[in-house]
Amino acid sequence: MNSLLKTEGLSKHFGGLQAVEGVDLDLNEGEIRAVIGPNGAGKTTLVSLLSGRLRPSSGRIHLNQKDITSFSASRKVQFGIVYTFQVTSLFFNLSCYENVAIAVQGCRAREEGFLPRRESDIRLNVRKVLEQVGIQENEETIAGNLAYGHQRLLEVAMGLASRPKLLILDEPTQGLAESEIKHFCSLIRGLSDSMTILLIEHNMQVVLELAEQITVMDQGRILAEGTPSEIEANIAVQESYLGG
Amino acid sequence: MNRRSPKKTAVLMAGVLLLLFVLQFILPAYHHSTFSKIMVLASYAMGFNILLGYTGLMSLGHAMFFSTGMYATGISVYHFGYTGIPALGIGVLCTVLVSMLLGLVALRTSGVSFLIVTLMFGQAVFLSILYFDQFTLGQDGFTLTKELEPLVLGNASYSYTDPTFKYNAAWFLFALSLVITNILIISPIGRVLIAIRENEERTQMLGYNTYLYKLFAMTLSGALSGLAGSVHALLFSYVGATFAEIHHSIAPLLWTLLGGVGTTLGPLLGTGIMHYLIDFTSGWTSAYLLIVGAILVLLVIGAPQGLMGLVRQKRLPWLP
Amino acid sequence: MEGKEKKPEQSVKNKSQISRRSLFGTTAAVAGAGVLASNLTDPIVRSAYAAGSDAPIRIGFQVHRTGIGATYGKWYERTTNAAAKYINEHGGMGGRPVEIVPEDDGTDPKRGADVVEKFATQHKVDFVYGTLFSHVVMGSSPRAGELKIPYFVVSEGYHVASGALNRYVFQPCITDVRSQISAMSGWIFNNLGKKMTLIYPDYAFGYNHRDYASAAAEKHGAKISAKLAIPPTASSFTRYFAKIPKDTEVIYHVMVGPGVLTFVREMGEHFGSNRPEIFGFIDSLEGVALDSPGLDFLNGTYFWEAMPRYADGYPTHGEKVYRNAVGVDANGASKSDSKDVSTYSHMFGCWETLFAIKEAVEQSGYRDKRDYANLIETFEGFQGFNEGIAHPQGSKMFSGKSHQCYGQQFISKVENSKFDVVHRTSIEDGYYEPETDYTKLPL
Amino acid sequence: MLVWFEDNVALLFLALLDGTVTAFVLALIALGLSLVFGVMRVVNVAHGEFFMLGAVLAWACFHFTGNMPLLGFLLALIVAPVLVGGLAMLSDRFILHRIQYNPESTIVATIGLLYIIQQLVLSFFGPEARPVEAPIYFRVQFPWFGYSGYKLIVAVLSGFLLLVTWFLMVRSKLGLYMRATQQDAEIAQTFGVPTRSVYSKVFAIGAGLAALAGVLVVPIRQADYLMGLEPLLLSFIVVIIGGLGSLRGTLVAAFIVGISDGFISVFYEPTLAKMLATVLVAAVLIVKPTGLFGEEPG
Repeated sequence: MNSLLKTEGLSKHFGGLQAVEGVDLDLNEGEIRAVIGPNGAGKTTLVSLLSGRLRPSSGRIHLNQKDITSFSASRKVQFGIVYTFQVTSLFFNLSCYENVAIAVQGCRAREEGFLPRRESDIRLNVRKVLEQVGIQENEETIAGNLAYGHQRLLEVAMGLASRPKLLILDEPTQGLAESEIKHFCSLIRGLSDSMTILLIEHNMQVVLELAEQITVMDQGRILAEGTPSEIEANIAVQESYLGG
Repeated sequence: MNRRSPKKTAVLMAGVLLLLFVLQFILPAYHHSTFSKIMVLASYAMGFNILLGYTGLMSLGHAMFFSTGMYATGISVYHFGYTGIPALGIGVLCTVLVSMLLGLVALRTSGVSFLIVTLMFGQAVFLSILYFDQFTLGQDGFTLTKELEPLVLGNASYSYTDPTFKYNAAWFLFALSLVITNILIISPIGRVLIAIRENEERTQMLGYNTYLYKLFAMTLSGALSGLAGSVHALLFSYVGATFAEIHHSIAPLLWTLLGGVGTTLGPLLGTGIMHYLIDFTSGWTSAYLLIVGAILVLLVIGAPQGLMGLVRQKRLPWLP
Repeated sequence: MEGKEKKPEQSVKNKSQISRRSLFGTTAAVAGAGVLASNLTDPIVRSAYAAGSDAPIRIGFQVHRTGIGATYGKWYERTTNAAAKYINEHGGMGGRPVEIVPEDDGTDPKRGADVVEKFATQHKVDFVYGTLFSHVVMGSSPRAGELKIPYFVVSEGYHVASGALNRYVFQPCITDVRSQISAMSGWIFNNLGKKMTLIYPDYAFGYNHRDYASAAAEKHGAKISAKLAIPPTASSFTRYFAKIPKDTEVIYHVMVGPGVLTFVREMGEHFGSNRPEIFGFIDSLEGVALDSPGLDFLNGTYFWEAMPRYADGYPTHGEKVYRNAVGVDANGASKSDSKDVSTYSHMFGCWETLFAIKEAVEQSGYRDKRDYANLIETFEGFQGFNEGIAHPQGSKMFSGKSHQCYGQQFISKVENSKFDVVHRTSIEDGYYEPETDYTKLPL
Repeated sequence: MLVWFEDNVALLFLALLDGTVTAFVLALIALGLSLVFGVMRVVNVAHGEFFMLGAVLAWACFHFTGNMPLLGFLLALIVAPVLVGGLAMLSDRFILHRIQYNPESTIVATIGLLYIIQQLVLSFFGPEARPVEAPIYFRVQFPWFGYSGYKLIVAVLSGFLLLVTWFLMVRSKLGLYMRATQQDAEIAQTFGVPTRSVYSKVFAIGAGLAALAGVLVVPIRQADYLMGLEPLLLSFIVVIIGGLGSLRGTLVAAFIVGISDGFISVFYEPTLAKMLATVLVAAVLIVKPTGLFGEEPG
């Protein structure tokens, strides 16, 4: 398997606070990777660095062997790293259709080099993505009026519509009902053929069900890395996280 | 924007334009001339609305674009003897330059800083007009009555200040602005601008370089406002510093808010209502500052969406 | 009362007629006859000749009720109403009453143009009149020209005489800045000093002062040591005074706007007792009481007045009637409020302009809009106006070519916080050849 | 160089003197604006009108006391900030609070307030510029020129008021609340800070500071209803250069702007000085979009 994303000694500090410290991460194409760890472990900071919302204090990020450390967030999206927000961030005053259409349009512009001129091209893709996540009935609903679970799905739909190489999901199941989680897991599993997925998740059931590899973080550092079964067996991890 | 209806929109816009066109044969002299002015000023407000209504950027310095267009055109005619059309071109060119330059600096800031920065640069343009008085003739300004050659089209020649010509030129400018605005908002660029207005960070995280889009919006907005200023200079023959004052920057804000931010017809409605409101009330009170102030306060408290916004909310959800 | 009025007027007329003859020779004697004679006719008697319609003549009054010109606007309005009342009580204009239709222009050229429009097409007035601030005149006059409605301004700027405006704009009763300066410069250079520093507001009105004072200095062999333009936004002036060269013998200052008191006070603080001679334009102190705090410094300095504020400055019969009619006391303040000081050196222009309109209406036999051409040509034929109740500031000479008048000026010295007139110029002191000819423009 | 210095020593001294006085007054006016923004995230466009109201009230006090300058001045020092602060509290209560301090709405609302205040003053006070006598007046004669002693007093009093405000911020309970609210209004609220009333008080204090500046300045110039715009624009320049919300930045920037204004005005031209100040703003923004002492967002 080819390596998609590689970080070397990635660090970020805010003033005196070391949020992320010397992280070396290696993601392969097509894998589903979960990052776990207690609150304040630096997970969100790490993915913020990857997605360009924050600039690293030191260290490098490579995507397909290309150094993208200093790219802005929007450029990183153009190179295929797409982030979906931990705190749902949608265009709340616009319809679901518009929300996804904006993402589709951006994606098509990247792929074809110019903004699409025909709405019909966009409509086709929007409907496909909405169906994929299962909220096609809500096409005309204003995003702000959606149920919370559906908002999370819309968030994922916008991520998908960008056709990422690497999709970063920041606590996607937080606040979802049991049945919704199930639906979500099957959705994600279906995606792993076409993209790499980096998942930050607290719900261990989801992690164990989806992840092929798990990275455990604590106090800004990587504590352990391995398959779900390896991690489960790891006592250090149990102490700091699982055993609580 | 949510439930678009291109057909209804096209019919409505055509209807409004037709109505305005026909009105010139009906209106009595005073209102005929007032409507010409309102259409020019509404075009200015529409330029402003592209930035505020469709990109979510509130500028308090738009008079600088209006006056740049006005002065560039006016000076070309007054000092360099250009005729109307080339002078108009020079006006637009200058505004494009100015709005782009301002955008490059001001768009580095966001939120309220952007507001204050545009306000200050607007003031700087006003001061420059006073300072370079050998070209601008300072506070007094100048008139184009004698310098401006009539417009020759084929065999016919039109005086810019002839009422019929004035009305139709103003109508044409208004129609142009309306068409540009409507095309913009159904275009992919307009979709991105609206996305920026709604949630800029999210738009960035979908891979858009929002700075460039905002720069585009700023330039287009400035160009339209400047075009209105150029046309104003030609049709109304006067170029003066009053058009660069801060009050003239607040005016399109007021008109747009009243008519409906982010609606294509709002600026026209707001401009018209304000113009007539001040005109009527000036008969019995000179306290129109109070009227302006009270309307601003009441609008933000009671109806921030403005009149057309209310119509959209209550009756016509497809209204652009 | 009518009987008594005639005598003083007669004597003034003679004096002014002599001075006019000496300057203009036969032309004045011949062409001026009509104006002078008619001007002296008893208004009551004359009103009989214009029978016919007794619908009022409506005059749109563009007034600065708000904005920076509001102080002037207040007094312009009082003067205008007083003049209209007086005219109506004495037979109206050609037998028809005058109706003043005021509209606020906010001292803003934008609104000014709208107001002219409104007058012409909505109120359907006969004439538009009364504007003071030069940028409002500038902004409004194109509209007046396009609408072809006579527009009489009371603004003292040089813009009318410069030829920048159009055939419909007249400034018949207030001398323009250029003429004022030409009239007084000789006295200033001969009596106060030959090395002058100019301080003037940084806009067109100020540039007129700068340019014509410089020209006058050259003519009189005097020298301008420095020219200091002050922006209209300035609120502190100390920094400008530092630039006044040490060899300055006389400071020439003209300021308008709300900063003038500060200006004068800071000038006092800057120089202390060791000051050059100072000559200022009353514009700085229009509407301001001379005993305002901080103005003691002005004692011993000189001012131009177009019309003496204090009643003993120019005690003619016409001036008394005028002062009384407008409601101004002997100190130049409102009769009902002694703190409410008038803009005495400008507002007479409103009074006189209304009488000049009356003159033109009656001589041209004006009835309605269709007579505009006739009225304008009649007005352009005027040679001047004689001193009297209609023209209390003094006789005027009028140029039909430039649509501008020339009048006498006063120089007053501040003594005990009061103006004392020390010199009065003649009309010819301020005369210059008109540099434009509006009569050649189409009507 | 030395020759030039000797030739221009008078101008240099004047530039420094005038610049310093300007800087102190500017700091006092801008401080209110900055305080309000820092705590409430509200840009108060009517700030200049509060300054103007202070000046107008000073005139009223001067007249009420029968033209006794010192008594009127002392009365105005109490009356103006209290009345203007009260007005500010009312506008906070009935306008700003209702629109939930949304940044753009508050700007529009305060523009409305600006017009309303201007019109009321025009209607009840009139269009004239009205002079007020200085409470203490003397002339300081320097070797080259004379200068108003009262202006020096204004600088000292402004400095004193700046110190008082500083002390209030650091030592008082309200100051603590204000700083907490500035850091994070929601967290402050959960710790029991009554943010609602803190907002009202801050808005009143900001307005009161502007009004005090108006009282101090009015004997130097006069009171008129259009006098608010210029200090507003200068304050904006100051807070943008200094960094929105940073009090330290505001003070530093007031001195940069005030003194450079003094020098450029004296040696070149005041209009140029104002234009250059705007260019300076552009330069600062290009280098550091948040201003000299502004916090990085996020």
